[in-house]
Amino acid sequence: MLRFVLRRVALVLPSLAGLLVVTFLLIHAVPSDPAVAMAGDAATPEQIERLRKQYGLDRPIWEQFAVYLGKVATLDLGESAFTRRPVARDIVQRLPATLELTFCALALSVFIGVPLGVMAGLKHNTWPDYLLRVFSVLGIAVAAFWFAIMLQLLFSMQLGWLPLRGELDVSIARPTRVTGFLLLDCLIAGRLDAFADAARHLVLPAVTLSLGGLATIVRFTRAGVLDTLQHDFVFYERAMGYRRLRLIWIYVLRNSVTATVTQIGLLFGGLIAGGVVVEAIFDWPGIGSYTVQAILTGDRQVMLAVTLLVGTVYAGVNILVDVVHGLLDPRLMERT
Amino acid sequence: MSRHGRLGRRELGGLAIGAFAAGALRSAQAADATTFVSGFGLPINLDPHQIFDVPMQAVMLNAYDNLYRYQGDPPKIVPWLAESHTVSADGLTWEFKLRSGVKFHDGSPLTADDVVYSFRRMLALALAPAGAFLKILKPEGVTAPEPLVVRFKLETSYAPFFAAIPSISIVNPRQIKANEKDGDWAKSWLASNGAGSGSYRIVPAGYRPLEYLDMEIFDGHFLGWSDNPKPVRKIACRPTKESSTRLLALLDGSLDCTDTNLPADQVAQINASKIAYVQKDVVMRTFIIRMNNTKPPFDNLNARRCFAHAFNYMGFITDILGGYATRDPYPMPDTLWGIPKDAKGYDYDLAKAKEYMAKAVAEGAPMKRPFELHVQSENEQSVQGAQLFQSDLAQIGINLKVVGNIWSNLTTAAAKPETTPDMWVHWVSTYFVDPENWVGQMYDSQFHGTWKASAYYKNPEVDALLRKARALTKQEERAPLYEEAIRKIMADSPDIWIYNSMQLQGLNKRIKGRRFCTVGQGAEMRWVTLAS
Amino acid sequence: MIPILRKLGRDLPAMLGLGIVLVVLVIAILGPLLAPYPEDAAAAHLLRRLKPPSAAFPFGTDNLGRDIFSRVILGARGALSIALTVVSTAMAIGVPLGLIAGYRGGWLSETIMRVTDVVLAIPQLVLALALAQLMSPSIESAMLALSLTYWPFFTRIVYAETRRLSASLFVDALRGIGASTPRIVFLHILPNAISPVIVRATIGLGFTILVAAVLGFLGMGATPPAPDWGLAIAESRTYLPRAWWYATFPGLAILITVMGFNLLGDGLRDIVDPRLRRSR
Amino acid sequence: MTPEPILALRDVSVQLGGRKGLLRRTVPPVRAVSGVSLELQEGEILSLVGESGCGKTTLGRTILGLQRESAGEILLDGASVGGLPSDAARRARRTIQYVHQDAAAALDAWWSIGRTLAEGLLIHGVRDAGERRDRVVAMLSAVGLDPASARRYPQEFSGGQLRRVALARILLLQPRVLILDEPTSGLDMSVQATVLNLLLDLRERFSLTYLFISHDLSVVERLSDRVAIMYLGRIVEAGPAKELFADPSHPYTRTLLAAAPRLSGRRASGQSLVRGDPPSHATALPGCAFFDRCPIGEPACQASMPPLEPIASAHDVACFRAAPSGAAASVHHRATTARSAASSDIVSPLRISSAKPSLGTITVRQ
Amino acid sequence: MMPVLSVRGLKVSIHTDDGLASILDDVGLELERGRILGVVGESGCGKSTLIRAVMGILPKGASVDGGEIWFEGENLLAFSEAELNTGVRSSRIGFIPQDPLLALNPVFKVGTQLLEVMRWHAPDDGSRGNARRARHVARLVSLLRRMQVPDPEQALESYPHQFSGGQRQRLLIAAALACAPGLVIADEPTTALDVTTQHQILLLLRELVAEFGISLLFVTHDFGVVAELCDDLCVIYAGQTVETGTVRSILDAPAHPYTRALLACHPDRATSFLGIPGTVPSPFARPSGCLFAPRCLDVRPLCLSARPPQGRSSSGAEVRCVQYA
Repeated sequence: MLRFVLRRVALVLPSLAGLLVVTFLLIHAVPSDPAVAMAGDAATPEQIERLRKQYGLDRPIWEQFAVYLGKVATLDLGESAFTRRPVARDIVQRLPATLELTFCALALSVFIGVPLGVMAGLKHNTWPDYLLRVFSVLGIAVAAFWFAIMLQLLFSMQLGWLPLRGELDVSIARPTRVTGFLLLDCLIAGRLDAFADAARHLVLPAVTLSLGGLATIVRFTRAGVLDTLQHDFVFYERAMGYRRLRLIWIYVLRNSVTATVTQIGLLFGGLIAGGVVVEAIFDWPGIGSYTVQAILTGDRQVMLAVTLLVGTVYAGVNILVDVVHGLLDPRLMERT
Repeated sequence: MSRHGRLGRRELGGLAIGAFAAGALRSAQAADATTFVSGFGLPINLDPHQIFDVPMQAVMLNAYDNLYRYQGDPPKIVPWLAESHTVSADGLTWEFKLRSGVKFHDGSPLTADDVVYSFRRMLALALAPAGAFLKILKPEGVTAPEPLVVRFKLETSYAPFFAAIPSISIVNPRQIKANEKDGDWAKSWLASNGAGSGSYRIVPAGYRPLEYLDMEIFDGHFLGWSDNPKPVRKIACRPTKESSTRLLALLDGSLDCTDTNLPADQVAQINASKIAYVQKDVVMRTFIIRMNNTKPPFDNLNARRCFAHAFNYMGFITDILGGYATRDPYPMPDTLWGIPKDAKGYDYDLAKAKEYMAKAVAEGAPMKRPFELHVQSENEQSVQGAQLFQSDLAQIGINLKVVGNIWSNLTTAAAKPETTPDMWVHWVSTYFVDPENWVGQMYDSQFHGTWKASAYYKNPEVDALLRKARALTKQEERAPLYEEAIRKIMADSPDIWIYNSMQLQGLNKRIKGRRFCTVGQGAEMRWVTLAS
Repeated sequence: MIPILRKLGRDLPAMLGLGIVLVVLVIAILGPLLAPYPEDAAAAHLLRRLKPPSAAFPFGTDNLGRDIFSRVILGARGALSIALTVVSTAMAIGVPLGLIAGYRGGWLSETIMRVTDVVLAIPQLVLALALAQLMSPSIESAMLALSLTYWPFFTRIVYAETRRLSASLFVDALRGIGASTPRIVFLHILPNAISPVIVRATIGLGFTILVAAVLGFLGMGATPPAPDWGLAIAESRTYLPRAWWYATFPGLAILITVMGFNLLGDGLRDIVDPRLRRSR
Repeated sequence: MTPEPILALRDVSVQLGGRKGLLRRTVPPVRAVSGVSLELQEGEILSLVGESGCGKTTLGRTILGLQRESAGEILLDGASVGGLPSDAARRARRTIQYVHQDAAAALDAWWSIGRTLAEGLLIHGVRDAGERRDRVVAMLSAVGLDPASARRYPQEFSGGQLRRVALARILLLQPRVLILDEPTSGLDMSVQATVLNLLLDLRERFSLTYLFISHDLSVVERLSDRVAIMYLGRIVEAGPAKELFADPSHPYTRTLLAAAPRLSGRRASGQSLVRGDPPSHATALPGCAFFDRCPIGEPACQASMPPLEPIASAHDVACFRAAPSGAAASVHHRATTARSAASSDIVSPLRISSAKPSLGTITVRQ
Repeated sequence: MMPVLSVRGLKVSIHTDDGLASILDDVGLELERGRILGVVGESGCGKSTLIRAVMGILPKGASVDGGEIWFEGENLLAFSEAELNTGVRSSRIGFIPQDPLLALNPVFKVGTQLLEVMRWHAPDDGSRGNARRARHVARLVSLLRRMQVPDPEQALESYPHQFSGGQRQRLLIAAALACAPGLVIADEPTTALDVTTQHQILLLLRELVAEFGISLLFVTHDFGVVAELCDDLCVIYAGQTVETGTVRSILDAPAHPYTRALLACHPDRATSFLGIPGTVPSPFARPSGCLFAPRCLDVRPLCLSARPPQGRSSSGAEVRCVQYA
């Protein structure tokens, strides 16, 4: 097991290095001059030139890359040219919010999607299957921003059940930061009022974000169940008189979710990057708006750091997916 | 969803279950009478010596103080930390007499040394706010001859110096020095902290860049609070990122004010609500379509005039902006001094445009080539204006392509005439209230290379007039020079000047005592009271 | 081919999807003929801004007084051409790489698959936005960005299929009778591997339309006055919720089209999925 | 003096798999085939018999050239064709062809049968499309299929028909040696019979030499001229079919014969001659690989690998305990008994090994 | 004595995309207590449908159109799915599947799977909870030991893929016997095995029938296996029983032309490899007369017009052929 994980980590490192090179080149090919943006609206050409020197922007790109690599090696992601804060600190501050949202959205997709997928698989090519498929595809097809606004109108404006935006009401004091995950911090601080409020703030964005994943999970679980049902062992287990519910939800399901788990891994990467729209609409203080801001201002350090971060999370989640695969199916672990 | 734009919750009031659920679940959204939830955008960081833009004003005016400050509408420059000032006859030596008894947030007194330190820090960082000072002021030119007197020795006479004085915030050197690293003037630290003396103090734990910022009242502010017995005690800045969310939050009561870029189309909706209304204020912020005068056919006067006549000014202002802007045919706000009121601007007249086009073509101008008009794609208004222009130009046979772009790319591109687009759209806001902010920096060829001068207009006569006006200190002497320069500029039609903005801001009706000034756009909170 | 169509015929959602796709295709091809106001692709009519749906304007008008119905119809062509361009470009890059990596093995395969991993790890949005900046935001840069981020999916599929197929008996038999590598790869493995590719491509068409809309929403996709669905929704945000029709109809157009491609892809997948082939 | 064999293998070994790595479990390569020598005379049917995993298919693929041998020599018509990478090996050995066990899986489901058959001709240089068509039609008739079936696709054929298609495809290439890998496995008895019949018929008509890989002893017995028994990558006994079935010398051969179900056979009862599971390379021990299942094994068998040596003319056995034909009457007797009737009288391996007869034979062999 | 299992005139058809297929047309067999009945037929003759019908697990779209299945005096066709699942499967009818590799759930431990069966179907002895489970484990261990599975305790903790084919089949036999059923149905349990392993399994089954007092329904396509193992024999062709009797009598003197033709194809008997001409009739269009008539070497005009009656051969086997009417 340990060997398995170590091997995967070792395989990931060159990929991340490659990712860094690609992103570095890409970002540096962008014509936007960070010095111009950094100097601000009222700056003079002399001021801009000075900044360019100060930040080594006038130096050859490989020199800039070498300097950057040296820093990354010591986990120093540099300082944002704009916020003047260490990028690592900004990310540490914001990532938990995004992760919290992503986890909740994924959990929603999984807890709803897997049972629906199983049901669709069992009812293959009947009306319930058709309806489930159409509805799950609706989830993918509906534009998230449109759906988000509809949710806001219904649940915040008309019914007034859920807050419109943000992660905590202004009237509620933030709990002391321990983990950075607001819900956890509320619990650690024993602040149930804040926890309830934070949870309510989480509902609409999480529901919106879960939509796209839901369809994918339904789709792959359904295919997995259909596949598993073809296997001889299902007939055998029926012939041996397994209880139907246990047969489906334990014995069939565990064989069926391998592809779903892979998809969850892929979704996770996509959700982190794709949460931008949802974060914008719900004013969620996560990594998404930070990224967009960085791109709009040409904040290279932040763009690099975010790419590296998303790449790392993506790779990490994929390792996790492999581990889960191994736990689900003992045969896989032995092949390593 | 209500089709009438009125999101009256009462429409659903009949639904007992809904009402019950709403009652049961709705949190204490009923806004607290001493907390103001602000929708002003946040600056990219909190250091007033690094950032100088509109969102920074909302932080600066509340958390810091300046020697002088713009107040009122139209704006007047009034004493603030300084009681008064004197200027030498040659316009080179300025002395400011400070108030006594001013305290920083940490309780230490504010003295002339602190002012000197603040100016020197600003000059050393040499970032945006320093733009107006770098050429005329050396660090050693700022001194404190007496504990409450600050003296500036300028290198050259520069009239806008005084107009720019309110843009510099006075910071607390003791706090700064305590957080300095490697002689960085604590610019990392101040980027997410406050070190001022303003009416409100920044709560560092309540700050996440670009997301939220909490400020709490500073009871020891030098002006005292006798003029506002029931002030806002906490300013919670919660900027919105989406225009629809902004609108909903305002109508929902969870936002007390929006930022000042409310689209005209949302005005009716807000005004129809019970809880909020739209405040209209005339500001000095001109909307311009730039032309790159170095690129043919824009090097041709008739071509430029053709374009100037092809924009449907009133259609844009009346129909698209709902009338919430005033036609401004001049290259700067028509409310500012120095405007030649007799000069006639360009009007929408496709026939004339065609005439000029024919002339330009006769002179060999390549009018048939496709043109690019760059807009900031995230800005709805500029996109709409561009599309309107596109539609009209198509009628006279000009092929215009609207290209979405972003600010940082555009300003980078504008640094060289070759990379500057054919045309692009932007506003010029009030950085300081002086013609220098507009025509001075836009049409004096010495500024070529900055985005403000991106028309690359060059007229030696105009250059001479503008330079002369810059060096004089008296407004009466300067005004005729600017009027003369503007007449010449307008005759050359280097750009298409469209309107001076009317600022639209959605406000909760509980807000009382708001004082508006074009500088800061009404973000200064110290007189605001929240009615219950 | 015939049995595939017959099986598809019994799958109602897939038929619904096929129907939608065909209708959208027809609309895309005949667009200007079907739209009541074809000139509204670019015109501006300030006097009829933001009119609600009526007989004259079934979907209402937008912020420049243009007929939304016409623009929705005219937008189909753009949406489809983006989707087709992106997916075919991604296929053109991804499929050959997958074939090479899957059939050859060794360092070349390793390199290709590692590069694929790297590209998969680049946040799509970051790449799209960076390219949008690099080339100025336009439909072309959006398409390039999407193509560049989408090809690894094809590489992975083709790689897995090729690995599976090159270990299969029929390829072994071909080697046995002395077939050359290009013959095996292009005449035998490629057709056999193409089914999942087509499925992925079909779903990808829908996906691309959606992502292009998101890019439009972020101002990085189509540029005005293109009658682009995503752009229309982005423009409409300012007018929500009052001008509900402004976002709703382009939104429905996206929804239905994406749904059509997805349903069709799902149906095709059911039929060609080798894991499901055993059924019946 | 026997004529020059059409195909000869000399001490051929094949290694499969194996990998190393810092973070990967190191897996040593598996010797799927070790030191196999075989000769195939023109026109004969040589059967290769063994249980799953014994290396018979690997050996077939190695002869064909799809798998590279790690040691040894392969001679085709007396000329060495070994040591080549697979493409070159296939060119050198194009007169050897291989018919897969699973005929359906060996055909590209996307290609019609006619195209698939013609493809082989195209690869082998028949440029004229008309000629290809004619030869395909002729060959389809030759294997007993309707020439119209050229337009049909593999999934439209039954298992028996697919075997015919597979044969037609290979025969079009005018091979001289056919390696038939379990050509009747998975077929019903009635179909199996017709396929075997066809194979014999085609051998006559096309002057073919067969290497017949199978585990079905009843088929092998009826079809083969010579038989080689494989166990864990080695040939443990080889000889003329009649002699080998009548007089099996290796204990494994006897085990196989005893285990095969027979129509005539009364059911076995009580203890079996057959012990243990078929072996895998992972559990291989030094010495005789069959030792752990051998009814007559003795400690010396564990010390070294018994070599394959003749016990009669053209009959080789790799066993220390197998006496030359006639010299070990008791063993011979038991074997025949085992074959023909219940094996109750040889079921006690303990008794046999405790008797420890003929240590002398071992010395002789050394 | 009443037979343990008695199938009479069983008809099963299935709705497919291509129409209605008649899988079982008229199948009848009787399995006496303590005996082994071999059911022999070529692929597609309906062997597995017969098993599925007895177990009550027909594939989607299939239905029993006629006939009876009597098991220990009860008509199984009258049982609901729930009754079959709780009261018959495993507890009264054990099942040994064809391919031991595919029949075990690959991702669960063997012990988990076997205990799952016992949890619901093992005879109730009053113990509950952990005690019951421990008793089940103990029974499994002793069963596995009997099946000659080395280290039974460890085996329960292992996954299916960690066993060889023969060992897996032993596990499945143990599972079939775990809940002490009276009838065990084996579906070609040795087809996927090597010949030496097959031999061992056949011996084992033979012993178990006597030892556990079970009756065994053994489905196969291999006459050799039948000859080695079974007492009685039932030959099926195209969904019909064509000949039933004792193994000895049928092998010594096959009566039905199909049985004769089939045996003539067996290498042990074949004089030449001729096979049986023609193919099995399609289940969508069965001929009106004798189903074997189109392939029969001894066909008479009567055979083509009407279904042949049941007759009895000289050796005592029941034969569906006009020759014996």
